[in-house]
Amino acid sequence: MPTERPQAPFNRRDCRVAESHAAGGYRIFTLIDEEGPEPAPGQFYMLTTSGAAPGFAGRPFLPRAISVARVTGSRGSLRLEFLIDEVGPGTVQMAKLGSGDSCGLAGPFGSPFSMPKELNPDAVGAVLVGGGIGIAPMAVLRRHLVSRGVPTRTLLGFRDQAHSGGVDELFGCEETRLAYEDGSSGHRGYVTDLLLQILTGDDTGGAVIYTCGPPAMLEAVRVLAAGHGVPVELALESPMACGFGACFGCVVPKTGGGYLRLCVDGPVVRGDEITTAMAGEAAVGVEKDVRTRSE
Amino acid sequence: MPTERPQAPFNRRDCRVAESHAAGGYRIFTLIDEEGPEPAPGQFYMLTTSGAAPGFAGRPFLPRAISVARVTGSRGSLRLEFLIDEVGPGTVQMAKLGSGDSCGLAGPFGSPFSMPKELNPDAVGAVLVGGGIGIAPMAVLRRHLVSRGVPTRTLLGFRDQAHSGGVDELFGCEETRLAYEDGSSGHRGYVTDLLLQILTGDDTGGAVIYTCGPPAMLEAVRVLAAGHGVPVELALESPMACGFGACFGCVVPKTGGGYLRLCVDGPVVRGDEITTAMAGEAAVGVEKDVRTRSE
Amino acid sequence: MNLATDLCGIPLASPVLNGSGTFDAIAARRAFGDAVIEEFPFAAYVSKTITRHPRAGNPPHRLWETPSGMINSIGLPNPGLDDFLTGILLEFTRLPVPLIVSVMADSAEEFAELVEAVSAVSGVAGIELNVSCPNVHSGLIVGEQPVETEALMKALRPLTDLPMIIKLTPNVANPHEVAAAAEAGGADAISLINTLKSMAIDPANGRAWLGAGAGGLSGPAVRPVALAQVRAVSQAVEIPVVGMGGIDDAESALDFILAGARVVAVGTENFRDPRAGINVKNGLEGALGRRGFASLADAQASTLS
Amino acid sequence: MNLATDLCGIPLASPVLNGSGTFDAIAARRAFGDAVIEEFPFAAYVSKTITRHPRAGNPPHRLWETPSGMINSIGLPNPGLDDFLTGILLEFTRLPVPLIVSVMADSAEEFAELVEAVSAVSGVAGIELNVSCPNVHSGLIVGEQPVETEALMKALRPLTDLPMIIKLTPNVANPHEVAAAAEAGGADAISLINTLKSMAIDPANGRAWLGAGAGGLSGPAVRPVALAQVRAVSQAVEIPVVGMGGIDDAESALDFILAGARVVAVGTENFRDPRAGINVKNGLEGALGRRGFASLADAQASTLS
Ligand SMILES: Cc1cc2nc3c(=O)[nH]c(=O)nc-3n(C[C@H](O)[C@H](O)[C@H](O)COP(=O)(O)OP(=O)(O)OC[C@H]3O[C@@H](n4cnc5c(N)ncnc54)[C@H](O)[C@@H]3O)c2cc1C
Ligand SMILES: Cc1cc2nc3c(=O)[nH]c(=O)nc-3n(C[C@H](O)[C@H](O)[C@H](O)COP(=O)(O)OP(=O)(O)OC[C@H]3O[C@@H](n4cnc5c(N)ncnc54)[C@H](O)[C@@H]3O)c2cc1C
Ligand SMILES: Cc1cc2nc3c(=O)[nH]c(=O)nc-3n(C[C@H](O)[C@H](O)[C@H](O)COP(=O)(O)O)c2cc1C
Ligand SMILES: Cc1cc2nc3c(=O)[nH]c(=O)nc-3n(C[C@H](O)[C@H](O)[C@H](O)COP(=O)(O)O)c2cc1C
Ligand code: FES
Ligand code: FES
Repeated sequence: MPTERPQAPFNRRDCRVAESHAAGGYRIFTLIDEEGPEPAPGQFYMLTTSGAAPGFAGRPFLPRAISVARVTGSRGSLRLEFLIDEVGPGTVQMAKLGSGDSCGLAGPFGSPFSMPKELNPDAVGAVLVGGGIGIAPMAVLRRHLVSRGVPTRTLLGFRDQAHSGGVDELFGCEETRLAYEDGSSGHRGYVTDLLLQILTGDDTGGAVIYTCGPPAMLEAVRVLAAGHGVPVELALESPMACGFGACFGCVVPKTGGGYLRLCVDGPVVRGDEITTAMAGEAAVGVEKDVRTRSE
Repeated sequence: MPTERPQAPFNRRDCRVAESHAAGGYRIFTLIDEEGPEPAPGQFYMLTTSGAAPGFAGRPFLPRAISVARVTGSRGSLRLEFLIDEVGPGTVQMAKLGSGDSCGLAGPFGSPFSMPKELNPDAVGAVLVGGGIGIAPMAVLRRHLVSRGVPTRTLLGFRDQAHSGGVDELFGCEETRLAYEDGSSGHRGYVTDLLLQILTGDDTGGAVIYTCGPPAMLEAVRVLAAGHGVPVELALESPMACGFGACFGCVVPKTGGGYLRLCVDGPVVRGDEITTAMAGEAAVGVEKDVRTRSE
Repeated sequence: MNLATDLCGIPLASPVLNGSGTFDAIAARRAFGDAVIEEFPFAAYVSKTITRHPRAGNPPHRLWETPSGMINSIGLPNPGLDDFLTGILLEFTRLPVPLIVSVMADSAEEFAELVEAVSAVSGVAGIELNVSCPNVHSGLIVGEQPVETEALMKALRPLTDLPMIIKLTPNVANPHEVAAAAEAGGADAISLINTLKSMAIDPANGRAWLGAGAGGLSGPAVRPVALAQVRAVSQAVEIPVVGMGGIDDAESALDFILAGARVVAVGTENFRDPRAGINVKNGLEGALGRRGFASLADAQASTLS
Repeated sequence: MNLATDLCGIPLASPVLNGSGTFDAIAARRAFGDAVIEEFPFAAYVSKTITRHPRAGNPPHRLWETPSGMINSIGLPNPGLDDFLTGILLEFTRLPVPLIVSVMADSAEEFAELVEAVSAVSGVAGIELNVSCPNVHSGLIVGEQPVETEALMKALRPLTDLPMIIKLTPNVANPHEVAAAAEAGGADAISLINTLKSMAIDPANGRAWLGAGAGGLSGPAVRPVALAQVRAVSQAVEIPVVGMGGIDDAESALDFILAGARVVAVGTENFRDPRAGINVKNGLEGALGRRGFASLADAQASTLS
């Protein structure tokens, strides 16, 4: 049961690109939203670029779900910063946008993170665990918690320098602990090593965990948290077509059977709402029958 | 039986856009072809832009046939100037290209114009009749004939200023006679009025007519020329998919039955090779059966 | 311009409906608030297909983006008839537009249960029969077989006074034969096209991407196929046709009307723009004018030469 | 990497063929000169379909561009069997790759004439039967009917020792049933897909754009449909499958092989790039590597889970 969620204007609106620049292996670009409400931490937008990407016949066709990484300004002239990892035609087209260009925006959508006390009445602090591009929602959440006086520790993990970026800009000088799998900086290894130290180290009675990142990392965090009886909220991903509950495409299996639509029931879910954070990979196991009915 | 036609390199090559600027209601843009031979007057290229045009889902998908309007430089660094009329997604994407961008190019393709003496042994001069965007091949041909000392008269017709452009640039100060249907400059009316004056006026025994423009104008020219027994070559248009004879899509009915593939048997045809220059419109009359075999 | 029309007796403020399963009015209200209700984007609301018993739907992945389209393999998740009747159906009946309930079953008996139950609820304006499904008795896909289709319609016709729209699958050689059979069986309208059987390969591991192995293609990529089927069907039947398949603007919507559809439905484009239905409706006046039609009725009456 | 393979006995330097009617080797030579022959873009050349008697083809318009694809309504223009035998066929036999001649007829008798005459010419490696056509006797589209298809194959099988590839239409509910019937009748290979029935409306006057009223859709837009049909067919037959439909690069070609095709054909993409066949072939090694295959044979052997 996530906290009150801001509602989106009923439209897809053209927003002006204020700025775009490379940030490590990623890119940060900023849209000016003159209409929408301030999004809550964990919410995302559906971004639409015009035209297809060179080399990708007729793609992107659908909008792309992107978490907001930082929000400044106020309603009427919100500055929305997005952290982009160029992995395919959608993000390639976004990365091409420069100051003055326009980009289609719908949202904010989805469920926000809960406040620590909503997850654990005795909560005294929060541990944020971000991985790769998944650090974006952690950045918004950290600012949100810190501004409300919640003691917050931030752990960020990356594969290597090429797959990291935006840390200094989005987390500033704040004390964050980094892990690089290739050891190029910070702890050599997984960010979950750092989490384990915390969980085993000090008293975790008053801790609450928030996390976003690649499925394998999320699953490790989910299992660690469960093992230590610490409440956790995860921001999940799945391929989305609409972002507002229309297509039923963005599902992950939910505890007790059935599925959650990540765009409306998520993307933020409690650890106990799901049985695995690696649902995407699930497809592989399943027995396939090529002649299914059409909808 | 058109003159020897230069052959195209066996490829679609990326060419650098040297320059692009508006010219009246049209646009002139210049590609540097570092590989192809110098095209003969009347030949065309297939141009491929990357990505779809905003507002046109998944289009352009096919390359677009474009006549060359002026050729400078020499093989290895040919400067090909194209005159573009923005009428749909393909030409919209071309018009977006700026200096330094790259554009896919295949060609030169198709049959060139014949020399006057090939059409009439007693030919002493040529009359060029261009309409709208169809002035492009007339510009190349005029330069070709003049440089070979062929007395050449040029008549150009346009609907209005919004549907004209490139005259000064492509035809220079050379004496050309203009007709605007809206009378905004030159003769008020059709360019064929000017042609009729010539055909009825002086002796036309030694004249040969070359023409390119909208179907209705071409048809009027074809009929006038036939009526006065003056040989005529027309550069026709039809929607094309490939430009090199692969798809059999670009046909116009030919005299005596059957069809000509405009990309290989044309685009330049003799007046007596076709029964009408308005084949495109033909489709409308024909009885349609929606359940045809697939190829 | 007055765009009002009707579909077998159901009055419509415009000829623009939604495709079943492409707009969840309740989820949309959660995301956008009451604005969705105040500016409801469609002239009638077609519910996502419901079945006799609850269905969880297919395992992920359920979506794949294709050139100018998408494949879906959703698997008809729905609460089942009983919960539908006591739950979301009541919310749907409060929408400001006529409600058409889409139903699917694996047997004539289950179809009958669904039709009778839904007909008993006041506020339901029509029923859409989704027949892209196998008959458990014959094993045949009903919508692929004129004989099965006519038999089903004949069995259901006596059970309701509501208009019955039959939604055809495009995965057949001759959709017009199935449409004619549906008409003979008592259908009040035909809607098409549903999605085209498709599949996708996971670029990472070369396996089938979709959890169910395959799915259905929709979006502008399929529009030329949909137009041809809408034309073939509308030439073969007297009853009105609901045309859909890749409609993404007023021009493409008008193409379907000129091909013989009385009204149109917007599906996949809703995902790209939640106001797609409104945009299509608002663009129709201009599109009609550009094609030289004085009114929607003129376009609906025009027969393609 | 060695990409050599074969198609029912026809040795191929790579698994990349052309789709019938999408590359005119003679016209290409006029446009590009001998370079086309020296770097011939396909491992085997499939001729445009020929018929017993000459055909002029359909009136214009014959082309319509669609989102990520195109509709063609060419109408099988060809010189007819007699002129074909004494004319372009001889030029085709001089190409540096095996020649597969595509034929279509409206009756088993005409098919027989075509098959026997073409088989008698040395330098022909195989025959492709284009069965997307009505049988003048039954009025049925042969390729839509398993029974008609099997009967035709049985009638033709004794007439030639050349491999016979049957080209299926995708405009059916169950292509795998037609494929199985063709195999039972003695077909050596199945090629699919042909184009999807489609139409387009003239934006200027609201009439049918294509001279013949309708045509067939091809290009990346249809790829998801082609992949599903190639998979369904290859699961239903033992004989090799030639997969095509929207292939525009090595990755999409490999998708077809993983779906069950032994070799692939490039069609519409040839129009966009005359070297499309070469590009697909050259990209295969990298694509195989990215998907973790040591060789083409491994990919051909892999069965999709
Ligand atoms: C709630 C949410 C928040 C997100 N936030 C961010 C963010 O802040 N920054 C960010 O960079 N990304 C974010 N993402 C991920 C982003 O939306 C996806 O990566 C998006 O698909 C990228 O699109 P693309 O076209 O660039 O890459 P795609 O081509 O979509 O490739 C991305 C992945 O999608 C799959 N894929 C490949 N081809 C297809 C296809 N044809 N159809 C469907 N799937 C395919 C593959 O697994 C591939 O690895 C978020 C996703 C969600 C759901
Ligand atoms: C030999 C030759 C030389 C040419 N030279 C020039 C030149 O020098 N400059 C120039 O500007 N143009 C030239 N053209 C014309 C140009 O190739 C076409 O206008 C081209 O189609 C424009 O593409 P577009 O996408 O901009 O417009 P399109 O969308 O292709 O619209 C152009 C026309 O095509 C038809 N059309 C509309 N939609 C479609 C569709 N989906 N599929 C098929 N047809 C459609 C309509 O009749 C429309 O008026 C030439 C054509 C040929 C054959
Ligand atoms: C995600 C998705 C879900 C769908 N669910 C249903 C459904 O439940 N019942 C149904 O009859 N059609 C369903 N359809 C088919 C659409 O209603 C429509 O017939 C088809 O998508 C073609 O239209 P379009 O191209 O505009 O989307 C669904 C389509 C999509 C894309
Ligand atoms: C312009 C055109 C002409 C075609 N002519 C034929 C033909 O003569 N015989 C045939 O069997 N298929 C013909 N086809 C179908 C192609 O061979 C191929 O099956 C189909 O286009 C799908 O492949 P693609 O999407 O790669 O083009 C033709 C296709 C096009 C686009
Ligand atoms: S993305 Fe469409 S329902 Fe979630
Ligand atoms: S454009 Fe393809 S044959 Fe002429």
